[in-house]
Amino acid sequence: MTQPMLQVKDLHAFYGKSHVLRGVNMEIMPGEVIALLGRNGVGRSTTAKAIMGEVAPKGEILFKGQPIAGLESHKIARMGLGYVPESRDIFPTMTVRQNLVLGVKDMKNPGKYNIEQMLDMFPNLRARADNPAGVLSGGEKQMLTMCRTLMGDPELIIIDEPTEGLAPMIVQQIGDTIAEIAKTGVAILLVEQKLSIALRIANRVYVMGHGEIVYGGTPEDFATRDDVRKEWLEV
Amino acid sequence: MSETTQSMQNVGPTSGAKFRQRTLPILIFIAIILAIPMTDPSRTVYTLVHQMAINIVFALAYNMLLGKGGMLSFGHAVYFGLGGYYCLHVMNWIAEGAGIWANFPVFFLPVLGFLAGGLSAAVIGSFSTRRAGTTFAMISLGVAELIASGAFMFDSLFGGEQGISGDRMNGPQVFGLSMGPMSDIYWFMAFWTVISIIAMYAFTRTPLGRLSEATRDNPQRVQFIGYNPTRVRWLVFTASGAFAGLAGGMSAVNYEIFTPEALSLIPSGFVLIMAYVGGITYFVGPIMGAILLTYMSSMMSDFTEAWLLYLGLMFVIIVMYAPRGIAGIVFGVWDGLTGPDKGTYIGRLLVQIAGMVLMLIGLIVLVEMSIRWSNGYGEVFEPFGLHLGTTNVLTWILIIVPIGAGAALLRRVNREKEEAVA
Amino acid sequence: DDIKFAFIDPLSGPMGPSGEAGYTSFLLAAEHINNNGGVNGDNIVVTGYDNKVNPKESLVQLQKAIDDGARFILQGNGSSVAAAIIDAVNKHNQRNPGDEVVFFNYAAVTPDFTNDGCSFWHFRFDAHADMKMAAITDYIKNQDDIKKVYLIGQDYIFGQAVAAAAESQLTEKRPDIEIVGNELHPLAKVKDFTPYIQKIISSGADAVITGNWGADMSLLMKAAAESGSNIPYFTFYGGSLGAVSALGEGAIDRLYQVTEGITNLEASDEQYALIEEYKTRFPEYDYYYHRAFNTLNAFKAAAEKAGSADPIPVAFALEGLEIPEAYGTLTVRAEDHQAQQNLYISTVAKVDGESVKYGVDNIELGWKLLDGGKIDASAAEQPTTCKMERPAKP
Amino acid sequence: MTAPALSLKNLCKSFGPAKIINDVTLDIAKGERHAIIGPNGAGKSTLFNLISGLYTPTSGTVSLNGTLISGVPPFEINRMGLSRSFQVSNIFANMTVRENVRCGVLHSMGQGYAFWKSVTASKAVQERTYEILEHCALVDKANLPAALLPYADQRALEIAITIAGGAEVILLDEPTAGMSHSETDRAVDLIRRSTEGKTLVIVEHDMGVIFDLADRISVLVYGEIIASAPPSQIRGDAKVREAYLGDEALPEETV
Amino acid sequence: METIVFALLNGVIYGLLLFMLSSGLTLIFSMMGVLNFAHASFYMLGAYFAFTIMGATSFWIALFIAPVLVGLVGAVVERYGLRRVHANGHVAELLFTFGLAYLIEEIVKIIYGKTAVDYKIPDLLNFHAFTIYGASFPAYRMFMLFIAISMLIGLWFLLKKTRAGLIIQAALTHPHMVGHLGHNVPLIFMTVFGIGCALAGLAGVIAGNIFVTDPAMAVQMGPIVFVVVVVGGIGSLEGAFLASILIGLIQNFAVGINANFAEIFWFLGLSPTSEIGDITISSLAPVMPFLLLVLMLIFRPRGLMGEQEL
Ligand SMILES: Nc1ncnc2c1ncn2[C@@H]1O[C@H](COP(=O)(O)OP(=O)(O)OP(=O)(O)O)[C@@H](O)[C@H]1O
Ligand SMILES: Nc1ncnc2c1ncn2[C@@H]1O[C@H](COP(=O)(O)OP(=O)(O)OP(=O)(O)O)[C@@H](O)[C@H]1O
Ligand SMILES: CC(C)C[C@H](N)C(=O)O
Ligand SMILES: [Mg+2]
Ligand SMILES: [Mg+2]
Repeated sequence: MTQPMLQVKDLHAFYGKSHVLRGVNMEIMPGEVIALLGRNGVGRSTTAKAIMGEVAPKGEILFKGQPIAGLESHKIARMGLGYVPESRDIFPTMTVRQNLVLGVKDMKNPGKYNIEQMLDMFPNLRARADNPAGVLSGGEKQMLTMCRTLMGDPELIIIDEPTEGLAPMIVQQIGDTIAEIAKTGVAILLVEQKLSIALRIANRVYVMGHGEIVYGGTPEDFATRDDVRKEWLEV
Repeated sequence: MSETTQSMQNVGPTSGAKFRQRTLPILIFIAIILAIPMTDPSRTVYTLVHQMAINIVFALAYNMLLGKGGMLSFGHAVYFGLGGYYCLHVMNWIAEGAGIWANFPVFFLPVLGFLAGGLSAAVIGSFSTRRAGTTFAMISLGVAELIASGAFMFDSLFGGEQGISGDRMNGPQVFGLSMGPMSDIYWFMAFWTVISIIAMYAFTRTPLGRLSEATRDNPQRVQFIGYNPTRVRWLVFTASGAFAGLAGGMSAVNYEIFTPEALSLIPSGFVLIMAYVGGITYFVGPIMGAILLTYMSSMMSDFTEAWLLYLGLMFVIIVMYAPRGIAGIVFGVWDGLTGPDKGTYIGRLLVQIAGMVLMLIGLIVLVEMSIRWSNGYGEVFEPFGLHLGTTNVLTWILIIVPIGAGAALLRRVNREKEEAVA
Repeated sequence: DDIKFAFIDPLSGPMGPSGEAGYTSFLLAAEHINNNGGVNGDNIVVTGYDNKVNPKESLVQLQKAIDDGARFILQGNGSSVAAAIIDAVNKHNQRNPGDEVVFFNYAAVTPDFTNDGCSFWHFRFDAHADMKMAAITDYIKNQDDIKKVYLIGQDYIFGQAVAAAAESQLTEKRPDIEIVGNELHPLAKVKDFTPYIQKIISSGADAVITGNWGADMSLLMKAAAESGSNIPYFTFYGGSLGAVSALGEGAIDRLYQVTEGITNLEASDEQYALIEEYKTRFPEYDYYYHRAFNTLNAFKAAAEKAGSADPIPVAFALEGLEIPEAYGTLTVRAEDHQAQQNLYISTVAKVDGESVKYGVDNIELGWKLLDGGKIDASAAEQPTTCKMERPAKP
Repeated sequence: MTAPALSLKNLCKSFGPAKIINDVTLDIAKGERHAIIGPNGAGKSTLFNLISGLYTPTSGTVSLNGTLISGVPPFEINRMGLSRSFQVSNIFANMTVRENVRCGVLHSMGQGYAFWKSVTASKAVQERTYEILEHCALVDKANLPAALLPYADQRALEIAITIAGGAEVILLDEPTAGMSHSETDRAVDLIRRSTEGKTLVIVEHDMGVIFDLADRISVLVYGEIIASAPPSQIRGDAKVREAYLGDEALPEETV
Repeated sequence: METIVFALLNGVIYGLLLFMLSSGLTLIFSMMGVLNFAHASFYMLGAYFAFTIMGATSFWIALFIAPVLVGLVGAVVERYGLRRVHANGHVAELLFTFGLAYLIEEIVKIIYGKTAVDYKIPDLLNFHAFTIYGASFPAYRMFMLFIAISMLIGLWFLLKKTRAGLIIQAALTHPHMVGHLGHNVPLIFMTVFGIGCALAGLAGVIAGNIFVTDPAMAVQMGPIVFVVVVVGGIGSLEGAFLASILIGLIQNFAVGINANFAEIFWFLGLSPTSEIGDITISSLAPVMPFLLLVLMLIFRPRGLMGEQEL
């Protein structure tokens, strides 16, 4: 049996006094696309942040078998974990190109992507390649963040709400892109609200409620589980 | 209508809270002011209290700018100085009996300081407040250096190295005060301090005062509620300069001299430290800062040569660990003591205090020993009859052990706190 | 009871060494008096107050000193400060009858303080600028190869007074001399005098007259040494710490000063012992402030004459007082409270153990009296315009 | 005929060589609820910045109720009765919710830059503040510092500040972005109530909101308006579909 | 003519010294956004360290060791001080360094005394390089020129050739994000701050002996360094260079000119005995840099060569 890419065991996390994650368990195999669903505020973003070391985690997190809980973010990133945060966090004063350059961890061994490929993938970005990223529109920023993370050649990418605030057309395009990336063998943990994309591209679905994973299964199975949907996803 | 008012009041702070937060401190303050002369204070006490009064007004004026307006100035002494200089010139005109000035009572000079400070701030502010943030800070620094070094060129205005001096015992008397003896000056100081505190407090409650906070937080948005942020900054700057000038006028009457150094970076830096150490997010913060620092600067300098070092250390520690200043600490402790979890809080507080005291002891021994050693002439630090020289093992034990123990204690409390939260 | 003296002068910053040198001199002088039975049996205590050469700060310190019980103020570094102290002391004494203080000025030499600006509460134990300038110009008068003189000084009343005195006295005594430069620079702020020295060189001056003191003197000399020129400098304060060592051997016969005494004058063994004691106690400084000793000795004499160490009796007793000192006799002129004493013009020479016994700045160079460099007190005396107001005699 | 509330004529805006807004001409009648939709980067926010005075147009004009306002500083435009919200919350973070709203109220209540009277002295200001708070369901959070509000409430506060001054023309930039479904519904309701009888211009990507609220929709693509019509027409417009909605579109698809 | 040559020489040398000082600050400011108020204090530390090391060994050893030590002090300050206040924004950082400047000055006073120490030019360089118009020119000043120019070249390479600059700039606003991209932000910050301080330290080693090494040297230099950085333009090394030279020249030319206002503005009928007419150009020298600063901030806030406004 192959080793899981990422294993999360009994993960807890806190914001001040509030106990947000209450024992999250999940597993991602190499090359898998996992959708993490749930209502607003159940702790999906927090899960991502805890894995990436931005929120102090309590519990066990193994990446390729090695414990990463509590490590500094840059060490986690260097092990091959990419992260596209909800807030996008492009570097506004730098040009699109410079943003992309910063995605590369080590100039001596660049990853399998280069800037030109990225710009080919998104013509919008090419048109703005030498503009400061701060003036990009919301959708352009989202594309840029994903490309920037890819430049670091990660083995697993955690993408938090990539389609928020995007025009319907772009939403589809982003969905396709993610599927495309997944085909190159990169595992993806997709935190989403829009079921349609999530179900279209995911191999497996987790549903989160009150800081715990309340369901895990294939999209096909999930499609049959109206109970889960009613209880944990709909208002 | 009455219903709305009713609910409106529910929304605002309760009248009890209002009384505690606003009226009570002022009443206590006035009571203290009235009580001081009854203790038949010595010259030293008067000297100290007068300096405090000046600094309180100056620090509050400064905080109108930094705390409420978000403008960090490295040159606010300029307005203090210009106000003071103007008052001194008028003081001399009064002495000469020149024209209309002959009948101007010295007691009211701070009004003129207010006008001069405000006017100069209005002029300089007209370009410096066009920008906020770091640019403003840099302009303030440049302007201060420019004016302070330029002042040496105009001897008739600034008096050169020697400054301008005057004599306050001229002109008509008011309230039966000859303005000669210290005790007369006390009432002068008390009067202007109280007036200024009330006026500056009232200012925070005016529309402009509120807009100043809004502009500090978000100048862009202010534009979209119909105000010009530059105009707001300029008005606040002018008001702040005016009160600084008033403080300058108080100083002019107290010392009867002003030199160009009064305009320079050093007093500007000192007022910044006073306000910040006191706590810029509270109205009373700068008052606390002014009292504490004035006390330190005149009293601690008698005990130790290194008082500036202690001052610097205190400032840095406050910037690092208590950005809300002394007032923040005081109110924090108050909240803790009146909060729900009193027991643990007090316990932790005591450990914290013990830790800090220990570290302080080690530090003091280190600093004082070093000073004695570097001063030469065979001086040695001798607290409580101990003989602490550089070669004495006891010295080093007294330095290392308390610092280590204190640090360990503090670290433990911090860890406990974190765990309690988790 | 202790008799409290407050020493208010710079004890830090660029002028710190000047203040420290004065402070240590007063400490030693007080110690000597106390060891010899004190003043009417009481001890003198001198406490230092750092004023950073700032008049406003001086008044704060003065206030503090008075609060601490000091009734005698010692100050000298900076006429700007002295002026403020005289003014403040006058006001204090007027407002607090029965609580008077007296100011002993040991170095601030702007002539005005004992002329139009004179005060009953102020006594000066150093020769003032007109007196010292008279000594310098009398010497220059006879140096025929000096045709062009450059004046450089600090921009405040003292520096201005020096420049004015030089100008008027030179035109009177040597109308043929051209003043090729009259420069005033900020007090205690210049760090590199190179541009000023280059200006002096390009002016073609044959001599420079300066009243600079403290760091302004030693840095001026440092730049002068670097420039490689050998224009002579006629100074009030060539004895400032570090000035001689900055010039090194270049100072020989090139740096001149006017003082009320130098260590290499013929003197009693007691005086030699004092000079050596000072040096061992305070190795960083040299015995320079002879007038500090004169000041306290005069005080002691006056207090004993009056039979009291209270300010007013002491002040009256000082008027007209005459005491012997190591290099002559010192008289406190009653009219204006200006001490009259011998003045000496000296230049730098190698220490030879005989006529040049003591070096300065811990190097082998010391001050040597010029031939005919002694000016008797009577010759040094200048008229005064003082109209003194005196309180009622007790 | 009265002048339209807002009238854009041949409006253009370039940043350097990039032409972001290209010859936009649009009239919005008084009382109309007008939505602007378009792909990301089309220039919707830029258009708002041009109207509200944050940017000056490269060429072309903007008029408010018939008065020319291009080139007028934002605070003047605001005083003339136009108010806007921001795509990212733009509130006074260190002040309480009540203070936030009160600041928004002040100018319209004639308080100006006064420093001689207390803010609390004016009953009218107090009442108006309270009304707005109540209107936006923020009364029970009135004394919280704005920075501590939950996201949805911050957005509500953003709207509260925008409407506080009583402006007749209101511009909202993605007011419901990032909100959950139920929050969105509440926000829509709030917007509808607050803009009763006023002119509203709104930018949104949530088609549910748009079709719910708008009387008329303009579609902005690459700085040009390709269609401007009532919702029913837009829905069927092939060009719009191609450029913006895509084939999935409409109506709700979020969870 | 002499005046011009002298002013030119002195101006360039003084300007280069200013540049040495301000290059470190520019580096720190542009990369970390920290307006290091204590920068001149590190300059002072450089001079004092060199004084001590020179006393124990030689100037040449001090020339290398002292800047390294200052750099280490800087790194420690960053690690245990600045890093803590970083989260509270730029004003907090500015205040921290402001307090630090106080602290360093007081510590120096305790250790080295309140008055100047005798930090001397090394004997090897204590000779006259050449003589013009009767004034000799010390070799040490030539040496200073040489060090400053080599530093300029070194720095230029460092900045243009590294990606570190970008990473740091990005980390300013989004430290977490940069961490997620795999860059060790804290380490880079510490290094940059250390290098910036070391540069100031080097300037101190070089300049402490031709000027004065005393506890006031930081306060005196501090404001001028700010002027250079702001006038040059934030983050622009070239700008800092230009501004340094400009200020050096302006100040030295001013000192060299004897004319007073009455002579210059005679057409306005200014009398040389009036207060304004009496002001000489040379007395304007200390005011010039600040005048330049204020005018620059008002009329061209991005400075001579800066890309963005302050
Ligand atoms: N910095 C913070 N401080 C305090 N509480 C926080 C913080 N960030 C998030 N929370 C709270 O933690 C809970 C989980 O937040 P999280 O961001 O993980 O939710 P989410 O499932 O990603 O939802 P969303 O759809 O809003 O992104 C929420 O209740 C949120 O209010
Ligand atoms: N100040 C500026 N300088 C240069 N280009 C800019 C500037 N502001 C915006 N742009 C560019 O203008 C275009 C339109 O931006 P705008 O923010 O108006 O888009 P939008 O329609 O609001 O998109 P979204 O729906 O994603 O918010 C973008 O491509 C952006 O990069
Ligand atoms: C200490 C002295 C050199 C002071 C100087 N003579 C002055 O009058 O200012
Ligand atoms: Mg989330
Ligand atoms: Mg937008």
